[in-house]
Order: sequence, then C-alpha cells, then structure tokens
Amino acid sequence: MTSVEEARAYEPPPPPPSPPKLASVWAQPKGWRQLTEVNNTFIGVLYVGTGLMFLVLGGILALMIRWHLAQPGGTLLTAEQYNQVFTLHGTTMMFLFAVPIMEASSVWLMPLQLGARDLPFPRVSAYGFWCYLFGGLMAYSSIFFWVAPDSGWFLYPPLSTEYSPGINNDFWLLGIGFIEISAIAQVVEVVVGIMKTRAVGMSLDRLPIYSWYVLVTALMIGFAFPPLILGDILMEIERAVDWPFFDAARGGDPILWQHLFWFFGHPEVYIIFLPAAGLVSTILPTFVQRPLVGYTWVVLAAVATGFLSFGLWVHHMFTTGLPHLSLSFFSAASMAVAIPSGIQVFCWIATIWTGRPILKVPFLYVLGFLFIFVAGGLTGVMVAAVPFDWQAHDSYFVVAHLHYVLIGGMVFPLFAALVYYLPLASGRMPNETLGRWGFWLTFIGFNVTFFPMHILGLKGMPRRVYDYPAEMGWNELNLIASLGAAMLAVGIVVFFTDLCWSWFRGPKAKRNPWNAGTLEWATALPSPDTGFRSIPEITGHYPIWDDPTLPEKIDRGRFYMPDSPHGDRETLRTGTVDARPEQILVLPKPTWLPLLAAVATTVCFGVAIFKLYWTSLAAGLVGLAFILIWMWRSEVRSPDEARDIGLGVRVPTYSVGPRSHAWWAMVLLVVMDSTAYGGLVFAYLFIWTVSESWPPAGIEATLDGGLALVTAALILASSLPAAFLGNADRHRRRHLIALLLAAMLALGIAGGWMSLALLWDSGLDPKRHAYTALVWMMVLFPLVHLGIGAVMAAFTLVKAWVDPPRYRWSHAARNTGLWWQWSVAQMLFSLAVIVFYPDLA
Amino acid sequence: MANPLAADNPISIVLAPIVWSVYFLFVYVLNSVACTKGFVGLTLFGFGIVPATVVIATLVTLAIMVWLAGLAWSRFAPVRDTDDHVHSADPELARLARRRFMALAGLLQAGLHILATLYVGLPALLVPEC
Amino acid sequence: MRTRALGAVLVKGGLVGGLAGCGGTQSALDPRGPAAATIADFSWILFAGAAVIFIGTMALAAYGVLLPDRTKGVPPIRFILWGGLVFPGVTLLVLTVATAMVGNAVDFRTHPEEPLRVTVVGNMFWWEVVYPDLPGGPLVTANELRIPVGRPVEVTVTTRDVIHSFWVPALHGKMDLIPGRMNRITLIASEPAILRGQCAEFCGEQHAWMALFVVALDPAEFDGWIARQQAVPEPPDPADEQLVRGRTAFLEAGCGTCHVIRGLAEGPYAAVGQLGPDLTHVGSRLSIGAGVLPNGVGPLAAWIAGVQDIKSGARMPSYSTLDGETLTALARYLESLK
Amino acid sequence: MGRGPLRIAATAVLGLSGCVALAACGDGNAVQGNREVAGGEAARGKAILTANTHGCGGCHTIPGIPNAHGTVGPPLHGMALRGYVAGRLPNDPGNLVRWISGPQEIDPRSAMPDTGITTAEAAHVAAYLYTLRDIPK
Repeated sequence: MTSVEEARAYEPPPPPPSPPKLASVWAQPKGWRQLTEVNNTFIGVLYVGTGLMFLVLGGILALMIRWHLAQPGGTLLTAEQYNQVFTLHGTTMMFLFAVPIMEASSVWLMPLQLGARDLPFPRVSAYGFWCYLFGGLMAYSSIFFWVAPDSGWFLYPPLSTEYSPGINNDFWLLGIGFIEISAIAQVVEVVVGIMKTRAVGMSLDRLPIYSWYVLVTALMIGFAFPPLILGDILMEIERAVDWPFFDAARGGDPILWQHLFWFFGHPEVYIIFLPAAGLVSTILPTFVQRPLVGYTWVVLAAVATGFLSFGLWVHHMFTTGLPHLSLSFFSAASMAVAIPSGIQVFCWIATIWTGRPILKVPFLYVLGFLFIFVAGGLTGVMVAAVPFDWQAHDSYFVVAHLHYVLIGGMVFPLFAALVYYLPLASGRMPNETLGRWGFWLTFIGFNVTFFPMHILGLKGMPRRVYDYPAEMGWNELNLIASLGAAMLAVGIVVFFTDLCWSWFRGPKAKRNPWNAGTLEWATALPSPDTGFRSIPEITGHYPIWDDPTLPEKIDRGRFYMPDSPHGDRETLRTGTVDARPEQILVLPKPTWLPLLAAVATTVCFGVAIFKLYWTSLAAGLVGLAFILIWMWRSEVRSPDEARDIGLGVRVPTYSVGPRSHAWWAMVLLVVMDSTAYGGLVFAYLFIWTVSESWPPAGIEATLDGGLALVTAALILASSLPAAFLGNADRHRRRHLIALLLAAMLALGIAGGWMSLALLWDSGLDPKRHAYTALVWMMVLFPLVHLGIGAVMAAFTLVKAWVDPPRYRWSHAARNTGLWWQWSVAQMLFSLAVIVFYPDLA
Repeated sequence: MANPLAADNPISIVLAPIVWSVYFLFVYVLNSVACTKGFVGLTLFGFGIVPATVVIATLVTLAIMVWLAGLAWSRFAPVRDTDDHVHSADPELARLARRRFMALAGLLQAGLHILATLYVGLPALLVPEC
Repeated sequence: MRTRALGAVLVKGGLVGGLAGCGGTQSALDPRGPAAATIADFSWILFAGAAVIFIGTMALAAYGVLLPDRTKGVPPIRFILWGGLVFPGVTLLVLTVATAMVGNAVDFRTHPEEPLRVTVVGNMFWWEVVYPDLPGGPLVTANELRIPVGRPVEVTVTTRDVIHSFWVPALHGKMDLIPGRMNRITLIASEPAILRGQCAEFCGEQHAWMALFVVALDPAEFDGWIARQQAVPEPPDPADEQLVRGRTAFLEAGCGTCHVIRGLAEGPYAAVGQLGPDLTHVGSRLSIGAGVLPNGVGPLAAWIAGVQDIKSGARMPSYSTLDGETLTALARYLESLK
Repeated sequence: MGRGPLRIAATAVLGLSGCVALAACGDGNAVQGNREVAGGEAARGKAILTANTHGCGGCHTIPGIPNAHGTVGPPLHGMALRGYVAGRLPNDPGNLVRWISGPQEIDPRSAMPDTGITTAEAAHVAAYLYTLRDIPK
C-alpha cells in the first residue's frame, strides 16, 4: 500500500466532463417530472431527509414527555394524551426513524461504495421510499387529532385489543404494518445489490466493511419483520372480525403476541445498531489514516451478532413467569451477544492505536459513540442477568439503558456520517465550529438526560407513568433529566443548523476532503447522478490509498463501461464471491409507476383504518394494476445480446436462473415469507402447549381426513407442472409452458376450492376459539399465496399472448414456478399439521 | 448450492451460527414443552429428562463446533501469513487471501459459538427447569 | 454482605438518597427482605464490575487518542483476541454461573416453612388482595398486602382485565399478571415495614396510579390484624346521625352495585358488588384509589365526588350529584370502617 | 402549560412585572385586610399540602402544589385577594383557619368535610394560601 501521507499529497485533477450520452441517460428529469426519478442519488437524499424529519417529529414528542415529567403533577398533558405521546414517540423513533434512515443511508451510499451506478431494482427503492413517506405521515398525523396509538409501541393485548375499541391502535397496525412491507422491499434491493453489483475485483474479502454490516442487517430484517407482520395481521383480524388469537377467555394467549413481537423486537435493536457500527468502521479509519485493524474479526462480529441476536427475544419477557431454565437460555444468549460487541470495540480501539487521530467533528461523534455505547452495553449485560432484570425491567433503568444503546449506538454514528458525507452529497464542507458546539451540547445533554434515569429506575420509578408521587425522592432526578433534554435539544438544533447552512453555503470541498481510502470518495463532488464515470477494478479494502491516482483513472474512463453507447442506464453485475464481470444490468429509466403504486397502497391501508374495506380493496387493486404495468415493462432484453464493456470484455445483457438478480430477489422473498409462515406454525404449536387437551375441550367439530387427502393430492399435483417450468423455459418451449401454467392453475384452483370446502364442512367457527381461528389461518395463509401465484401465472400467460416477439420465457415463468412450489409446500404442511397433529398430540 | 463445506464456499462462515441456532431452538422448545405438558419429572440415566437431554445436546453441539473449528484451522494454518495478498492484483494471490479470510472467519465463528453454547448449556446443571 | 454495607453508605451519603416519605420505600437499593437484599448485593457487584470495565476501556481509547502514533507495544490482533474475546468470554462465563446461582438463591419455592398463600388480582387500576386459606375463612381486601415478618408468602398473581405487573422493589423483582395464567412469586420480609409497590407493566390510562402497599407486621400483630379484618364491622352508633346517614347514603346511592361491605348484604341495596374494591374495612387502609390519595375523611369525600378528576379513566364515576351533607356523611361513614 | 422550569420562569417574570405594576399604581390592586396568620409558616403549609395527608388537592386546584388539581371544590388561586371564605365569612386569617380546620361547624350542609386537620396545621396551610396572589386570566 502506498503510504497514507503520499496519498494525501496527491490531489486528482478536476474531472473532465462525462460523455454527453452517459450524462444524458442519467440526467434527472426537470420540474414535476423529477418525482419520477428512481436513481438512488435522488431517492437516497430524499429518503435520508425524511428519516431526519421523523427524528425531529419524534424528538418533539420526547421533549413533551420530559417537560411533562419535570415535576410531579405535570399538567402539560392529560393521562390519555401522555399515553399517546409516549407510544408515538417510541413508534416514530423505532419504525419511522431508526430503521428507515439506516436503509436510506444504505440506498444512498451503497452503490457509491460498491462501485455501481445504481442498485439493481431502482423502482423498488423508489416505491419503498414513497410508501415510507406516506405511511409514516399517515401514522404520525394521528397525534394531531389525539387519536394516536396509546397502548405502548409494543401493543400488548388485551390492552391493545379488547380494551382499546377506538381506531388509535389501527393507526399502528395498518400504518406501521405498511411501512414494514416497504422495509422488506429494501431488503431485497440491498441484499441483491451487495451480492451482485460490485466493482470488478471487489471479492467477498474485499467488500467494504459497511457493506458487510448492511448485508447482515438486511438479512436480519428479512427474518425479523415477517413474524411481526404476521402478528400485526393476526391482531388486526382479532380487532376487526373477532378471531380470538390473543384472547385468553377463548383459548388464545396474550403471551403469543409477546413472542411474535419480541422475536422481531430484539433483533430490531441490532438492526438499528449494526449499520451504525458499519458507519463507525468506515469513518474511524479515515480519521486515524490507517486501515481498520481486524477486518475479518469485525466481519465475524457482525455476522455472529446477526445470529445470536435472535436468541435474545425472551429477555423482554423475563417477568412473564416462563420456566426458569428457559429464562437461563435467553440470559446466556444475551451474554454471548456481548462478545462480538466487545470484539468490535477492541478493533476500533486498536485502529485508533495504530494511527494519528484527527479530532474533526465526525471523529468526535465516533468517540462520543464509543463512550455512550460501551456504557449502554455494560448495562445491557446487567439486564441480561435474570435476577437483576426482575428489578430493572420496565423501570427507568431500562429507559436509560435503551437510550444509551440506541442514541449512543445509532444516533451518534449517524451524526458522524451526516457530517462526514456532507461533502459527498452537497460538494460543500461542514462548519467545524458549529459542529463542535453541536457535538458537546448533544453529548453532555444526552448524559445529563439519561444517566439519572439509571438511578431513578433502581429507586423504583416504573416506565410509562404520566405522573409520580411527590414524596418518592424522584423529583430532583426528573428535573435534571428534563433540563438535560433541553440541552440535548439545543445541541441537535445546532447540529442541524450546521448541516443545513453548510449544505447550501459551506465552502466548496476539494475532492476526497477527508483523505479517505474507500471507493465512494473517488467520485467527483458532489457525487454525480452517473455515479462513476467508469466502473473501476480494485485490489483491496482501501482502493484510493492503494492507488491515489484511481480517481483520475476513473475520470478518464480507463475502466469498464465508460459510456452508454446504447442509451440505457446500465450497471455491471459481477460474481458473488470473486467479483468478475458477468453481465450488464440494464436499469429502468424514470417512471411515475412507483409513486402511483405507493399512493394506491397508502389509500388501501389508510382507508382500512376507518373500516372502509371496499374502498380499500379497490385501491389495492389499482395498486396491483400499477405494479403489473411495471412488471410488464420489464424484461425487454434478448438473451442472445452481448455488449462490450471495455478493456476487451464482452458480457451478455440478460441471465436467468440462479445467476440472475431477479431469481435471487424471488428466493429472498420466499425465505422471508417462510419466517412469517414459521411464525404462524409457531402460533399453532404455542396454543397447543397452553391448552389442556387437543383439540381443546368443547370443540367437537373435526376436519375430514379424506377430504384433506383429496385437497393435498390436487395441490401437490399442481406443483408438478410448476416444477417443469424451468426446464421448459430452458428449451424455449413456449406452448409447453403455456400448457403447464394452465394445468397448474386448474389443479391449484380445484385444490384451493377443496381446502375451503374442508374448512366449511368442518363446522369449525373461527370466532369460537384460538384453535379454530388458527386452523382457518393455517389454510388461508397458503391459499392467499396460491392466489398471488395465480395472478403471476395469469400475467405470464397474458404477456405471452399479447407480446410474444419481445417476450422471452424467463423471470416471470421461473419465478412463478418458484413461488407456486413454495405455496404448495405451505399448504401441504398446513394440512398435515391441522388434520393429523391433533391425533398425534 | 455446492458443497457447503468447500473451502471457497462463503456458507462456511455461517455454519457454526446455524448449528448454534438449531441447538438453541431445540433446548428452548424442549424445556417449554416439558414444563407445559408435564413430562418434566421423567428421568434419564438418573437425571431429570431436561437437564440430561440439554447436556447431551450441548456435548453434541460442542463436538460439531470443535470439528468445524478444526476444519477451519486446517485451512487457515497453511495460509496464515497471506493477509497482505488482500491487496494483490495477482488473481492467484488474491485467491489465497480470500481463502484465508473465509478460513479465519469460520474459525472465529466456531470459537465464539463454542462459548455461546457453553453459556446456554451450563445453567441446565444449576437452574430448576420450571 | 460487604457490598450492601457499601451500598448503604452510598444511599445514606446521598448519592441515591432521598428515601420516600410517608408512602413507604419503593427502592430496589433499600431492601427489606432477603430476595431484594441478595439482588441488591448482586447489583452492587455488577455496578462495580461495569465501572471498572468502563473506565478501563475508556482509558485504552483515551491512550490511543491522546498519545498518538507511537508504537504502543501490543500487536493489535493479540490485543483484540485478549481484550475483545478472551476477557469478555471468561467474565461472562463467570457471570452466567453467578446469575444462575443468584436466581436460585432468591427462589423461595422450596423454602422449608409452609408459606402464607395470597392471591393478588389485577384490575384497571387497582389490586384485589385475597387470603384464600385462613383458618377463619377467606379474606378479601384491596390495594394493601399485609404479611407476617419472616414467613414466606406465596403470592399468586392473575388479572381480571389487561396485563399488569406486581412489583414491590424492597422485597423482590417483578411478576406479571397475565390473563388466563396464574403466576407465583414467593416473598419474605425481614423486618416490620411499610413498603410501596406499583404496577410495572403499562396497563392503560391510569397505569401511573396503580400502587400497592405491603405492610410487614410482627406475626402476632399480623394475626391481630387478620382477626380484625375478618370481623364484620359494627353498625354505626344510632346516636351519631351523620354516620347513620352516611351508611344509608352508601346503600341508596347504589355503591353496593360495585362494592362489598360485609354485613350489608341484605335488602334492596345490598353491598355485594364485585366490580370495585371490597370496602368492608376501607377505613383501616393506608391509601385510597390505589395510592392516589392518603386515607381520611377529606380524601374520601374528594374521591367520591371527583374520581374522574383525580384519576381519569378509573372505572368509577364521579358522584358529584350528592348534596354536601350526604357527601360528608358518606365520607365519614367509610372512614369509620376501621 | 406545565409546571416545568419554563413555567417557573414565566411565573417569576409575571410576578416581577406585577410588582412593578403595583408600585406604579399605588395600592389600587393591593390586598385588603390582614393576611398575617399567627403561628402559620407558609413553607410548612406547602409541605402539608404536597404530602396531601388530608386530601386537599383531591378537591381543590392549588397553585404550586403538584397533583392538586381537583375540581370538586373551588380552585384556590389568588386566595390572598379573595373577599369571602365559604361564601359567607370575611376572608381573614382567623376565619380561614377556622374554615379549614372545621368546615362542618360553620356550615353542616357544606360538601367539605372535617378532614381531621389540626388547628396548627390549618394555620400553616392558611399561611401558604395567603401567598397565592395570581388569578389566571
């Protein structure tokens, strides 16, 4: 590696203008049509900005809480209003700020760091963003009418079901449930992007460290959110049509919700923390001017955290009276997860040791993060110890702990990144003086606010109380915390002032102003819509430190794809492990479809809050239509076409099967869906464990085994043609595929009909008992999947009939086959469980 | 997917955590069902059925982890000193560095999850089941 | 026990001082029973350990920041191996075992002495307390749990509506009250004391005002209290017109639809309701409204006339339609039920 | 408005401007009569009200006392300025203490019960109430 000092001495010349064709295909549309832009540079900035807006909105709620609690007998809010405010504060910060802004950061930054021009599914990013913006505003707006959710951000039944008849919690279930779907969309985008669209030579062991973190996080979202979405669906069904999943009086169990919620809720903490740790691992080396020490160790730590954090969920349920040994298992996993955190902290400290720290504002935030996060991690180990948790649980100690971990572990790195990447996004430098004031006010204000809460909790103050007696010895600490909150707020205002002022008025930044080594700093400033002028070949973790002339070489088009000779937006698809060039991905141009589909989706969920189900259904169909049009316009490439990407390499523009990004997207979707289905099976088994007998006493109706067998046979038969779809596709047998799809649909519809008949004839009333409700869900869930598969199959057939010359059997047929087989597997498993399991148990 | 144990298959990085996840789920479900369905009182080799099974499961898991660690070590040892090649333009040297990365990651995963398995298994000897 | 001594010094030294006044302590750092004491000791060890680790880690970071670019002697990988993997690995292994042992030490289910059994039923937003198997028959009271010092008390907790959590920090940790489930926690008080507890799981509008007092009494005093509580209250002295009027008002205002007063079970307005707290000996309790007001004639009158104002969302309406004389009489009558 | 630090600051500012106004207009707005309670200490009165031993805050909204925002009885803002106590007794220290300690003697039809407060305590409470001069507009 060239010494860092040499690299610093070298300043690349200003970039020559891009070739006109390349510049024009990536140019943003003007005026209102700018809303049609799907490029990550545009969407990413809006996305991050929206996240920051929700930080401010959530912060205002936090200030209301602290003002109200500054003294006992606060009169700013009524009890009812306080409960809405704290619920919406938690909901906003978790679902509308922390998770989305981390996804936003990765949508904006990932392509630059990977050396791609854009992520593989720009329209999905755009759709996800618009859904988030509209859904978030919808959920948040409830507070303006004092109908915000008021059962806590965790929404425990029966308080959130039987005892909350108003529409408050529907805002949560439908608003947040909807945003979770957009989170899932970004998972597909980011995972496939990291696996498939990297600079040449960026093999797995040279992946930028932030990408590892984002990859792990995205997969965690993929496993953690679906069970919560399932839980949302079950709860909304219980609220809307009275199927008693969580109603103890009818055999349900409120604890079931807690399992589903915390199976999401604990990994959630790491979903928020890991990308932030990735930002720290990216920023810190720049400010010590040395590579990160222990790259492999940090990767290990991120991956291990991803797994271990799924073994923690019950530590939110230590006081629910679960068996002692079960608590111990989760206590042990909660301790184990501290080790990867320790490894990361020591890697960061070791990196600081090897270099010469430059105490600029981003690095101050990194140091502030280390201080607060280590403290929060240590209290985290304390609450992992079961007996201590019995005291600390649901007290202000936990409020202190979680804010140390989340603000320290996520907001500080985020602020570091906002300052650090300001030049890359705006081309201007932040103001050092304002930045320092902002940092110290934020850092001291934070500790003054939250440190006293540790003591408050141990002195017996529970969480989520709108008031407290004056004689408990809590007054002074509460007042201190409130004054600290004011200071923290001032710090954040100063921070944002710096950010906004510098964005428009800061001094122009020179290229690579922090002298960083990672690839994103090789672009011109601000980073152009085009991304890289040519897609580089790299040989290490810090390409610019390896070769300080790299930016210049990129500017001069010395690498791959220096122009856009066919007038398409393109990026390079490379091999997952070795990152050799494999294919040109032709990307979509600006389109209204994602925005229109998001509007329709918003209406679909929004009117459902007010129980206007027919309007909701209509809006849903309109949204589906937009998405089908969007799909219709995809797939225009010929499998036979190959293009020259420069340096004497020719690659195809199309691929199918496991090499293609579309196949991976479908596989990811199926994997994520399987955790939702897994959650449903868990729910069924869980209700079995809490029932005295099985089927539960008093339920005489039974499912007809013969009818079930016929259903299973039909459904299974329908998967046969689906299995041959890929093979027929390989041989381009168009008519055979049409025949297979038709057979699949016919058998599937017959089987689906029979499964409904099975339920109908059984006489099992879903409102009667949690068991009967779950039997219905076990069948309805795969049935809805088969229905989606039928839409996909019909789409494939119609497209073939209407548009045969341009249409090649490919993604649509294969993905339909994949989806169908997965749905069939679900249905068979469901039938086996509901029909035969009662006998076995 | 090709052979998950192959040296250049990235799956090798996550084998240990996958084994741990299966183990964890097994002991948790076992204890929950034993407590709710009332067979916690049964004995196996003179021990309660739950602690005995947990101990066996822990030992089996540890054996798999140790084996994975050994496999990773056998791959890591020959290329221990090739870390610098991560910055090499030569594809062959770069491949060595990649092997080193995967072997080391696999080794550390196995080591870390040996600890995690011990943490989970130990309390079974100390804590009452229900 | 040395750690507790240290803790006591810190508490008295004012670091965490300012103990609660008349309401009784609610601090986990001021234990009045063996379980809370063991947990407090454990907590002090955890704090001390965490403080040492925190200061050590910050010192390492500060060394790196303040003394830059030296060859600091330790090869980074070995530094990470020992600092990030081996040290926490061993520390946490010890902590896992310690956690298990402390957990066992505060688990009094296998205590040799026969426990006193009590059932606590959560309601939005008050506590029903039942002594189901006393020699003189079951006893029902509310928002107050009186227990004998030294004897284990097995508290069975459940709920009539939403999830609540039973938490008396000076005695033990929390245990949730969950619909359809019976959870148990065994408590021991080590000295006579008045302790405050509070619902710890968010349960709706008045979660903040769902307090419970635990009064630990010497066994003899406890037996005396039980005997007094089991007795049916004497009817008021006919000479005291105000008390007689208060009792009549209680019945005629329909209070008996929701409340029980033993001895008033006859007649068209019988006080046999099961929706609110049992008021048989309401005058003997430390607080009314589950900790929102102290007991007394004034607070009782305020409560009856202004429940929704004092504790909005409570399941009792404000009886502000009673005329002044009736209200005062009613308050005095209830206060007389000692 | 809350009772937060800003409220305190606002009160202080209002109070100051009130003093200035008083100085300017002579005694146009001044308190009539004696407001000195023999044996009453406002600070102790405030402590008694805060502890809420007699439930005062359950019925009355009392400025400066946390958790005293009852609406059963009248709010006690500006007690130092009010003309009558209980609608019948001139507002002077003796009458106020008498009313607080034994309302039923003065008016058996009143909804305000004898709370068991002692005369000495009542004097402290009265002293505190006579520190209240603000009436919200």
